[in-house]
Amino acid sequence: MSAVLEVSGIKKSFGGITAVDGVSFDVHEGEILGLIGPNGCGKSTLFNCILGQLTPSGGEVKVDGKVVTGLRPSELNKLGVSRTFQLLQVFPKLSVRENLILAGQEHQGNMASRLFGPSDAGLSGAADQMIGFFKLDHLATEQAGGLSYGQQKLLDVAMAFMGGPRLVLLDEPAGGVNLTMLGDLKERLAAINREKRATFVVIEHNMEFVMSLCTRVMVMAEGKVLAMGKPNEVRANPAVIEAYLGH
Amino acid sequence: MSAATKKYLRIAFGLAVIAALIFVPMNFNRYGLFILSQWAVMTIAAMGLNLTLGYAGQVSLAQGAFVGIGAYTAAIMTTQGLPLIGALGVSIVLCFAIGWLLGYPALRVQHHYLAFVTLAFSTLAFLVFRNEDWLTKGIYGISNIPRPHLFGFATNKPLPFYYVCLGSLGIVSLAVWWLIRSPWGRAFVALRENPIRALSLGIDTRRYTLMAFAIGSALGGVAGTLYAPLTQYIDPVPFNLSLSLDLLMMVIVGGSGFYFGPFLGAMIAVLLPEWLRFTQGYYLMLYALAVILLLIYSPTGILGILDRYLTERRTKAASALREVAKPKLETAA
Amino acid sequence: MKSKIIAGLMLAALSGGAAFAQGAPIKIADVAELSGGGATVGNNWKNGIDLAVEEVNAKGGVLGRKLEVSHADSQSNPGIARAQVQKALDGEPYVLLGPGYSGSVKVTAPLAAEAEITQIMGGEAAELTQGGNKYLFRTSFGQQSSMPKVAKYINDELKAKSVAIVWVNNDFGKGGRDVITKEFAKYNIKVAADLSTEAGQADFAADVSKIKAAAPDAVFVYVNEEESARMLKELKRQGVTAPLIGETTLVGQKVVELAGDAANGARGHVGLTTDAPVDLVKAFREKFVKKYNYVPDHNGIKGYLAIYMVKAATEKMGKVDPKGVANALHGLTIKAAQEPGILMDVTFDEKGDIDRQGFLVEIVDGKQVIKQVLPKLN
Amino acid sequence: MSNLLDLLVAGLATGAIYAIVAVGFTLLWQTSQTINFAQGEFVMLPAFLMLAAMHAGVPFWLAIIFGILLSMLLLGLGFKMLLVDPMLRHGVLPLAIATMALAIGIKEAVKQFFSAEASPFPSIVPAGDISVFGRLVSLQSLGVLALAISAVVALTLLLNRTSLGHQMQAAAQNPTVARIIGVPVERMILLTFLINAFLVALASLLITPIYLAKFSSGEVLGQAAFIAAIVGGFNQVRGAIAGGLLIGVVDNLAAAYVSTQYRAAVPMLLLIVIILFRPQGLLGRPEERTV
Repeated sequence: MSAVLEVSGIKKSFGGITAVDGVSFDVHEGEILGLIGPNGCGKSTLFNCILGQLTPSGGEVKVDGKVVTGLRPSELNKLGVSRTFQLLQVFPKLSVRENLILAGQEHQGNMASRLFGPSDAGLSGAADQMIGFFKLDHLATEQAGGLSYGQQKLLDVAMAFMGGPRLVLLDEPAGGVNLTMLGDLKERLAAINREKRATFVVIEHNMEFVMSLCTRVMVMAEGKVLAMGKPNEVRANPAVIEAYLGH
Repeated sequence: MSAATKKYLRIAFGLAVIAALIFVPMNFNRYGLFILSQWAVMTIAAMGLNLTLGYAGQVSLAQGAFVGIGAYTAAIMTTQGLPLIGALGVSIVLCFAIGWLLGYPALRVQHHYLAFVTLAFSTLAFLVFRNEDWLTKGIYGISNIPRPHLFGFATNKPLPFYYVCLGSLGIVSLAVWWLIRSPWGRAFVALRENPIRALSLGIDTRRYTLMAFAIGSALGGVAGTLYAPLTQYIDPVPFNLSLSLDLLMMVIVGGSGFYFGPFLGAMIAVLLPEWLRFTQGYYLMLYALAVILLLIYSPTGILGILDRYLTERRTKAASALREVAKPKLETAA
Repeated sequence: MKSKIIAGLMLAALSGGAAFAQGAPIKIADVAELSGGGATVGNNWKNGIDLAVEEVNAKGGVLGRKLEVSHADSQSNPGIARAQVQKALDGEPYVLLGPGYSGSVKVTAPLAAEAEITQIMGGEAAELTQGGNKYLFRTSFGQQSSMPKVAKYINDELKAKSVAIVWVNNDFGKGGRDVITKEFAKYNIKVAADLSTEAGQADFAADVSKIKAAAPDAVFVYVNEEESARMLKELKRQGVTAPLIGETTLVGQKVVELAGDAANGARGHVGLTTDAPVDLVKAFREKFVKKYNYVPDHNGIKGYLAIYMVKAATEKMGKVDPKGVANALHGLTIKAAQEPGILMDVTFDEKGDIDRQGFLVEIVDGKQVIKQVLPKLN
Repeated sequence: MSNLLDLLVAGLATGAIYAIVAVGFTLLWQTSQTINFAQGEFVMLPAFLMLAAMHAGVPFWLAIIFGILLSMLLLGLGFKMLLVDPMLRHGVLPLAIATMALAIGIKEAVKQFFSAEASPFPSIVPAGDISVFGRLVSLQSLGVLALAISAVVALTLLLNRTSLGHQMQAAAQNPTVARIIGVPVERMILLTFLINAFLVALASLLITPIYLAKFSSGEVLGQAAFIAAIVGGFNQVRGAIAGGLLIGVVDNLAAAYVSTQYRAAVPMLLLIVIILFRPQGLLGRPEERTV
């Protein structure tokens, strides 16, 4: 198994505060890596450094063996790295289908074909498939802003998959989602992982969700990696229990 | 009423408006035709700004300067005997290029600084129009600007030239309609609503921002190219900062980010003062008051009122749908 | 929504065009700069017109018919001026008055000529009457007739060899500056400094320091009244002693009021001024001040005269014939003895230019003193 | 060299006028994200209120008090309650456009109900010049400069040294938190509007003898003050003063050493350069970027 994502020695400090302090890890193809840790341990900052939203103060990020540190988020996305955000980030005034087309359109053709070509960039079919996959039929033409929170969350996650990414970083996909919807979401993510061999990194507080979905779990505390391993191993790790699960 | 009937009604209404714009003015006097032509020209400029501001979310205070660049290009070239259509091409290229270059410094910093850069540009453009006598004839202005011959027809009479303006408005409307429903238009909306999310979806926000601004500016140039032969005389004064602010007002008052916003906004800005002229010295005061009251009532402009109403209905419909959708998802899970 | 607007426009269109019935008032249309940068010019012009119309009507009107004048605002914008003149012409007025800005005159004059309606305007740019337009008339000297007088005075009386020119960068200021620069060239007078200023400028320190550095024999100041006053103050503050020459806008009563002592010594050519030592002008000024509570500038007189030009031309024709007004005015001499409203004897030539007495004045102790009377040419 | 000193002194005098108008700009921006395009007209209007009172036979000193109070009522309380409050939560732009319309309305009203003529206005500072470093400077200009500086000193003291000032700052910087810790945010915002109205009335009193009472005199002032505020930093009172003085001086130097025709261009180029290299303005704080 080759590493899709290699992170080595990423550091990020804001003023005098070091939020991420030399984090290194690999993610292999088809893996679902869970990333857990107490609030403020640097998980989201780490994500933002990997994805080019923030410039790391040190260290290196490789995707498929290619150094991508310092690339802009849009460039990374073109390389097949996709993400969701902690807070809901759909486009409320666009319809569900439009949201999905938007999420995929930059992966089709070039600037000229996106202007002079068809309005849906040839993605209507793919969008409808995605809508079906996430069970959002009936809502395809609704404005995203009018959907319930859970439905918007599904859409948000669905958007991350429109460009056919190799690697998806999900920042608290389960946050604020009710129980029924949660099961649905987990099942969908597992299905994509199976069917498309997509690789995930998931930040999540819902332990149940992480333990049942992820193949490997990394625990962060105070900007450093505390533990890494199979869900069961991590669950049994005394340091983790002390720092995190113990609370 | 079913969705299909509604759609046909809407098309029928649109056709009626277009037919009215074509046929009703045939009986207008020259004044009425001039005002309507002015409305068409200002609508084009406002559509450009609506693209920049309403769709892509960039505040430009230089749209009036781009109208000026277009007008001067047309005036200078056509008084030298060159065809207006050539001037149109030059205006578009020139305004597009200047818009692109102006956008660069603004991208380095937070987005509201584009407003400041364009404010400065607006003043600079005015000074160039006024001071570079050799090119623009300075404060004296350029007179005797000819109206074009199109397909062998002279358009120097008010009615034919109104059709030139209306036709241009039609073409621009179609082009803008195409643009905003293309993936570009979607990308513009995305970078207005949430640039960070847009970036994470692979949308090159810098390039799209520059494009939106450059295309919007180019439409300002198109409007200017028509403005020069419409008034047949131009001097620098009409293209100062206040035109840019007027255009901004048109976009906001009509409804920023709505396709039909500029049409209504230009109508308010061009026609409302004319209707109020019967009040003599009070007409501009009343106009200002009307704009203020409208904005207090609906800060999102005229179309914002409509949108609010539609959103309310849609939310109701959507929550009804959710009720239907819920059991399905639950059974699926 | 749109159809309503169109209906509204149609109504507006239909309500135009009333005929010239006998005994009905004579309709005169005025388009002027009532708002925007030229508002002071336009409102003076409008007030002058209203005063004259009131007087004429109080005395029974013209040929037994009252005058009725409508005012439209051009917002000091040529495009809007064009629309308003178009609207006025669509209403078939007897005569068109205004606009005052030369640019707005340029854009509207062809329309009036095409409709064969006489246009009496306030513009002073030299070129306006040089295009062969038979329907366009001035109410004051064009710059082509006033500037040579100033240049001659500077050469003959002041014997200046170098002059600094300060002008306001609009069509009025630039026009005057261009004509006088040509005149100076004829006399071999050197332009030591050529300074453009902005309308509404408050700080003239830089301009005056440049004048000081150029050390000219005289300074020609061609800016509006308020800026003239500020300029004079700054010239005094920086101790410039060269003689200051200008036009009505430098030596008017308003400037004296605003500049105080600093105005003393300023000289200028004055075509129309409320300070002229002519009894009729003094009477006019009193009437104007009584009605409007301020002293008018020359634009107020111009508007007033425009109405009396219409009256004289109509009485000469003996009938109210819109197409005949221009013909009647060409070559017409109106004598103040017969038509007191014209204030001073005046003659119109074939181009629509004006010939009238002028004055060279100097401010002494806050009062205009006539130094020289420049007689009417013929 | 003596020439340069003349220009600097004159430029500072004009700059002080821009500065005092710009201070209000920054105040309103800080507390309520209001870009007031009618700020120039706000300075033009109080002089007319005072003139109107004087025409009614009121003595000058009483007319001043009347003008200031009425300004605070109209341009402070009225402006905030009628225009700003209903529109504020809909973002910066609609409100900015509404203030543009307000500017047109005020100008037209003054023209219609008063006059299109410039009226002279009595000066509370005696007319005349005094010698500063051997140059003559008008007392009026010095009065404006003194007011500008004392306004800033007073404001800075108010903001930094009094509990009222601390509450105002809290309300401006983080209204939500301020509300939680018990700051009457609404009242603090109203206070800044009243302070702005007081300042423009004061400015009107000092500036009008120089600019004359004229319906259009706010146009030049408003634009210059807006640019001064940007150059100095929109979020700092000190910055507005620095920006105003700088624009005044640069304008004069440009007219003297670059070109009188392009004098207005130089402050604009300065503006672009500042945006490129110091977008928060000369003395401004960088605004936090939210990711």
